[in-house]
Amino acid sequence: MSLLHIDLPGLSLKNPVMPASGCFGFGKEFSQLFDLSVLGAIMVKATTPEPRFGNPTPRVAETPGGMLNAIGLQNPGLEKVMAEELPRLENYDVPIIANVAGSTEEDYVHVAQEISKAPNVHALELNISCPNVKTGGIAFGTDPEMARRLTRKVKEVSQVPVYVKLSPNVTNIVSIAKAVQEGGADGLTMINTLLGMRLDLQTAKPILANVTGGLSGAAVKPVALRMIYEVSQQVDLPIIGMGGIQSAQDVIEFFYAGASAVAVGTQNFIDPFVCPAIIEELPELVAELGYSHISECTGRSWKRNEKLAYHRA
Amino acid sequence: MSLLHIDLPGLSLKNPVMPASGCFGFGKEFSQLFDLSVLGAIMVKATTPEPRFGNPTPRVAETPGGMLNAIGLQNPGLEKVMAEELPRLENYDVPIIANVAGSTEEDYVHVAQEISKAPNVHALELNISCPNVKTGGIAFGTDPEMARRLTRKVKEVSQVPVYVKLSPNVTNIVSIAKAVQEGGADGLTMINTLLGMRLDLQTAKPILANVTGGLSGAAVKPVALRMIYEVSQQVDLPIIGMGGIQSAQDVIEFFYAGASAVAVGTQNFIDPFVCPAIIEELPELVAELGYSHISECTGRSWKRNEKLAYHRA
Amino acid sequence: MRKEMCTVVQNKEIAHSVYELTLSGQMAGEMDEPGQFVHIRVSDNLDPLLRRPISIAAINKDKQEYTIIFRKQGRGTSLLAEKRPGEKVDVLGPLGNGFPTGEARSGDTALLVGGGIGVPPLYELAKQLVDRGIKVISVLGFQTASAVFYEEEFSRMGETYIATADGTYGRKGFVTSILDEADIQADILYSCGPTPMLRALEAGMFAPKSFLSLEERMSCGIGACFACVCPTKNGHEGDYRKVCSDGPVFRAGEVAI
Amino acid sequence: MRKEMCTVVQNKEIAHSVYELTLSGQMAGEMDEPGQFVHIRVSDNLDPLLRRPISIAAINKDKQEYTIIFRKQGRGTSLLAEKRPGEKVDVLGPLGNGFPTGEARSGDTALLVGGGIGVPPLYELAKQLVDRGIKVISVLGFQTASAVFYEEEFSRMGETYIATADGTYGRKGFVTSILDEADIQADILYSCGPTPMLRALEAGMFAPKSFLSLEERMSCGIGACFACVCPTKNGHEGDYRKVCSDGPVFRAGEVAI
Ligand SMILES: Cc1cc2nc3c(=O)[nH]c(=O)nc-3n(C[C@H](O)[C@H](O)[C@H](O)COP(=O)(O)OP(=O)(O)OC[C@H]3O[C@@H](n4cnc5c(N)ncnc54)[C@H](O)[C@@H]3O)c2cc1C
Ligand SMILES: Cc1cc2nc3c(=O)[nH]c(=O)nc-3n(C[C@H](O)[C@H](O)[C@H](O)COP(=O)(O)OP(=O)(O)OC[C@H]3O[C@@H](n4cnc5c(N)ncnc54)[C@H](O)[C@@H]3O)c2cc1C
Ligand SMILES: Cc1cc2nc3c(=O)[nH]c(=O)nc-3n(C[C@H](O)[C@H](O)[C@H](O)COP(=O)(O)O)c2cc1C
Ligand SMILES: Cc1cc2nc3c(=O)[nH]c(=O)nc-3n(C[C@H](O)[C@H](O)[C@H](O)COP(=O)(O)O)c2cc1C
Ligand code: FES
Ligand code: FES
Repeated sequence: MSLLHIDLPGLSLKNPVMPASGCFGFGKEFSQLFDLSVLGAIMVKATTPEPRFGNPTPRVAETPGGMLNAIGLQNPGLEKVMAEELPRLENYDVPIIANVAGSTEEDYVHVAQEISKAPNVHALELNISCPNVKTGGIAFGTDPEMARRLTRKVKEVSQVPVYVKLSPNVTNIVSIAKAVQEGGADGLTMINTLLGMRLDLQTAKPILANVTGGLSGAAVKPVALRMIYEVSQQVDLPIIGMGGIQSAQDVIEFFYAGASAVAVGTQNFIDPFVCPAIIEELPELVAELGYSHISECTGRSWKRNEKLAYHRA
Repeated sequence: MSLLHIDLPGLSLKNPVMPASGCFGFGKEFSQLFDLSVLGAIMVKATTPEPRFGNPTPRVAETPGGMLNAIGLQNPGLEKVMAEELPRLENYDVPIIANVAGSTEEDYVHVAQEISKAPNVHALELNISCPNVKTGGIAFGTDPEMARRLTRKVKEVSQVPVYVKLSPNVTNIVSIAKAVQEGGADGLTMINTLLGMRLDLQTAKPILANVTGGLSGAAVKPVALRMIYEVSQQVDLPIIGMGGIQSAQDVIEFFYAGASAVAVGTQNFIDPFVCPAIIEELPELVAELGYSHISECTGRSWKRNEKLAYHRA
Repeated sequence: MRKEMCTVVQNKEIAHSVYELTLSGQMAGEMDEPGQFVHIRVSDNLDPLLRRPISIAAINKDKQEYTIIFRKQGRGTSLLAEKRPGEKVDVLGPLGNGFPTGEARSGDTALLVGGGIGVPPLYELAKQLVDRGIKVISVLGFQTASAVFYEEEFSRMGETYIATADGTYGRKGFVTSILDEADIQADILYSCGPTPMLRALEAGMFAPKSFLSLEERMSCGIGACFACVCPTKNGHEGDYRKVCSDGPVFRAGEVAI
Repeated sequence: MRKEMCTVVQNKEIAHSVYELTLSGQMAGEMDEPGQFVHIRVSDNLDPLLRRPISIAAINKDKQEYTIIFRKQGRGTSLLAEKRPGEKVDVLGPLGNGFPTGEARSGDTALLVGGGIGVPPLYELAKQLVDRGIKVISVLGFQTASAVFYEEEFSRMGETYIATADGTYGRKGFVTSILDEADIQADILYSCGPTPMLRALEAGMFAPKSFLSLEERMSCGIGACFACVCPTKNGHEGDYRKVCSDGPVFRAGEVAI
């Protein structure tokens, strides 16, 4: 078997690299550039019960080494996602991770229940960390009690494993991670964006119409790594890591910190071929570093060496 | 009077630009490069009651658009700072803001009481946000109750106004800011560093001996701006803003967000002349943007326009 | 659409802070409609991070070359201004839907209205229209005399009027000042420029059919990120178009501007 | 110490991935001691952010030039390797305290031990020692034959021994293999190279006086940030030296390595 193959709850991944939610739409545009079947999985755009227009524009702003977005969960709504977007993705040999969002607990539960029935949806990603919507989103991701409760409710109805996407905008990410573990989560995805802002020199006003937005891209990488490092040692759930990944080297760094798979977000906008490029480079890099399988890298920064010695070729 | 002159509690600043604590030592090295009297003020390195060696090396690591540090508050201790470092700075016409740190409440109170007696110390900066020490530091900065209490105790003994330095590693920075306001703070400085991490590709281990470190530099700018924007609208204290400032344009952006003065940290390492350079460029930029005094920029992103119209030339 | 390392053929300042950059690459062969754009990675490092969208100003399929014209503004366009012949530039393109030339018939009069850095895509449009036997009238607005470019090029295609905001060249005022006075009769209007200008033209007073090219901040440029949407005016709540992939050119009245 | 835009005079690969870069600038006039370093900003953007410390390998005060030799490794040194003659480079320097040549007297024998990329500063040291009538013996270690550089240059100054870790050139093994065998008698030892090598030399078995050049991750490079400290061995708890401003050269035994 390939040295990149990874098994996670609900997901048999030919490689551990996937585009992050919101940075790949529903794959349609990127399918014109490369065969989506090369991807480990696809995390599709957040889906809410009803269609959403999202926030007014400008919705993006550049920052040093990163970008802010305040899309506001724009999506065509559950019905259309089920009827059009997901079926189109059935043309590819790639598991879909459906990003579930909403304003209320009921919204999440409803979307989770329905979307988990789609044949190519192999897992859900509960987005309790979107910083760009007035209700729901990040509110669920900053309060352990709400996070636990929501996870439990969604688990009750979902046909597929549930990953919960954590927000970095918290004092203690481990407590949120533990709460969702107690709620029955099958895995974690982290991190969503950091809340940030830019101002226009001429107008003195925020560049984003929504005032604040979510910071992503290379700039956030050290924060993502630190949080994955902390959480992976305290919680017994696999982590799909993300936040600033640009290269195969970055992927290994996330594995060392504690990730079992990774997602690439912002970099898709800069290099639309970044995912296939990383997937192509990884086997050689893994071998060069002396590992016989990429899973040996997971948590290597904190796992005891005896255990690691066993994994080494 | 100069269009850069700013009055803040305890501080009459000829301009609102100063080096940030820990990024300028006690000024000795930089005094070989330029006349320190051009600076608005100097925030000197954290001082603790006893000398501290700090953390093992490596203590710094580079990140995309930023850096991590885990110095661990190394400093020569209160006695030597009072006897040698501060007197040397009396040779310059520049107010000193003394950064006060410690492991316990008593430490902070002791340092504050003594150091505030130094003739050139015009204000204190209570460092309740250092992420790189095992005890004290950030613990005080993430709990509103502890922050309020510590601020009050320090206020009771300090001879000069007290600014409290906030940590960005919190879910709700406004609640901490309000707490220190209740504790009697005269001003805020923000932000300290974001907790982050880097791993070494070859060894799989953290690059920093301390494992995690504080992220600073351009990468954090949008987070700093967002927090200053939030806090300045909710709290009635002047803010000295910092986090990723590299240019005169950045300074204006911080003012728009809500800052009344700024500090430059990491950029001093990249361009040791950055502070004098910004101070030289600011007057022209302020005028070009149509302001007759830099203070008109403070909070301009959120202040009502009628009020602003009054300030405009 | 492809991602290609295009080679700089020429880069020169043609007006104050306005650069004309010619690139060669196979994507020139795929550039069908005037008004499409390319999405350029101006540096191979983090600074700046995002690509920059720039309209295609001229296409030379025989030579596999195309030209863009841009104003040096922030970091991205400043770096672009420094590119020298022989250098490679990472370009994603051609992107979006341009001006529908097929909407004009041979013998028709087309009115082209451009403002500032909105002028460039109208140049390739003018060429293609003239090739197809359509009469072209161009009305171009600039800030000031030193910012004027391509007057001669447009003049070769047909009647051309210039306005400058400060009156240092041509008619003082905006393109609308010229339009209001000149009493131009056109069958179709194509426009690109600042939003206030487009709004003034949107009402359709100058031609029965109007097509407007919009600008919006982008990240992906290909329709995947929802950064660049604008709501439609069809009355369906929540309906939208993406400027990058549905536009940047829209029929007047299709989207709210 | 000054910050100066120095001009690239020459940049060439002198061994596999090892570059010899000559810069011109007034700071050459301030370079007093061999073993000092310069702190280089390799790009004018964010990527990479920090300066890179590189030792001064040769100084030519007459021409106001100096040379550095570095191994292309990560992003910073890769960008440095691409600098072409005429380009400007932002340099802060000279920094730190180098090898005390005054500790050797005319007629003495100095043993210079360098490992890999620690070899460069020893070259200027050798020149200055020879100028002052001191006999120089150089023992240089490299990974492999293709990594060897400056053998001829050192040979011109005196006896020179080369070791390679894989035995593809010179003596197989480390510099210590040569030292153990060759029975060299020296009055003073100067060394720069990897920490294990310095540790092996620290004990002082090869000369009564030893000076070692250290490396540590830096940010400011001038003594202000406390990034690069190392504890002293004088028994005073908490006592330290800064590699950038107290070092990078220390008397053996002064600091813990
Ligand atoms: C479809 C389209 C076609 C365009 N065609 C041209 C053209 O032919 N010639 C030309 O000079 N300009 C054109 N622009 C505008 C051009 O994209 C911006 O001037 C450029 O992105 C500014 O980048 P900067 O780094 O110089 O400025 P900065 O202000 O430093 O850019 C910061 C960020 O804001 C974005 N941004 C800034 N201004 C604009 C803008 N007006 N529109 C969209 N994003 C912006 C940048 O892309 C970047 O992400 C076009 C824009 C769009 C959307
Ligand atoms: C006083 C001193 C003198 C030096 N002299 C030379 C010399 O003459 N020739 C030479 O080839 N190298 C020398 N080095 C090492 C050189 O600084 C590093 O090789 C270089 O910084 C690596 O940068 P990079 O971007 O290529 O690598 P990266 O690994 O991408 O660098 C990442 C970060 O780590 C730091 N770093 C990585 N390796 C080292 C290291 N060994 N020492 C200190 N910081 C490091 C970088 O400065 C940067 O901040 C010296 C180091 C010091 C401290
Ligand atoms: C434009 C944009 C839209 C996003 N939309 C979503 C979303 O709908 N749901 C979600 O969970 N995360 C969303 N994210 C967050 C990303 O999935 C990812 O967690 C984050 O961007 C960090 O990764 P990166 O630095 O690689 O981009 C979005 C990010 C961006 C930049
Ligand atoms: C090397 C280093 C040391 C620092 N030491 C201190 C310190 O002693 N006390 C303190 O309050 N902040 C300290 N800081 C934080 C800075 O003062 C500043 O808040 C932070 O770096 C953000 O600003 P910047 O992005 O401009 O660097 C330190 C930062 C760095 C990079
Ligand atoms: S820029 Fe991404 S959808 Fe238009
Ligand atoms: S690198 Fe800053 S003190 Fe040495």
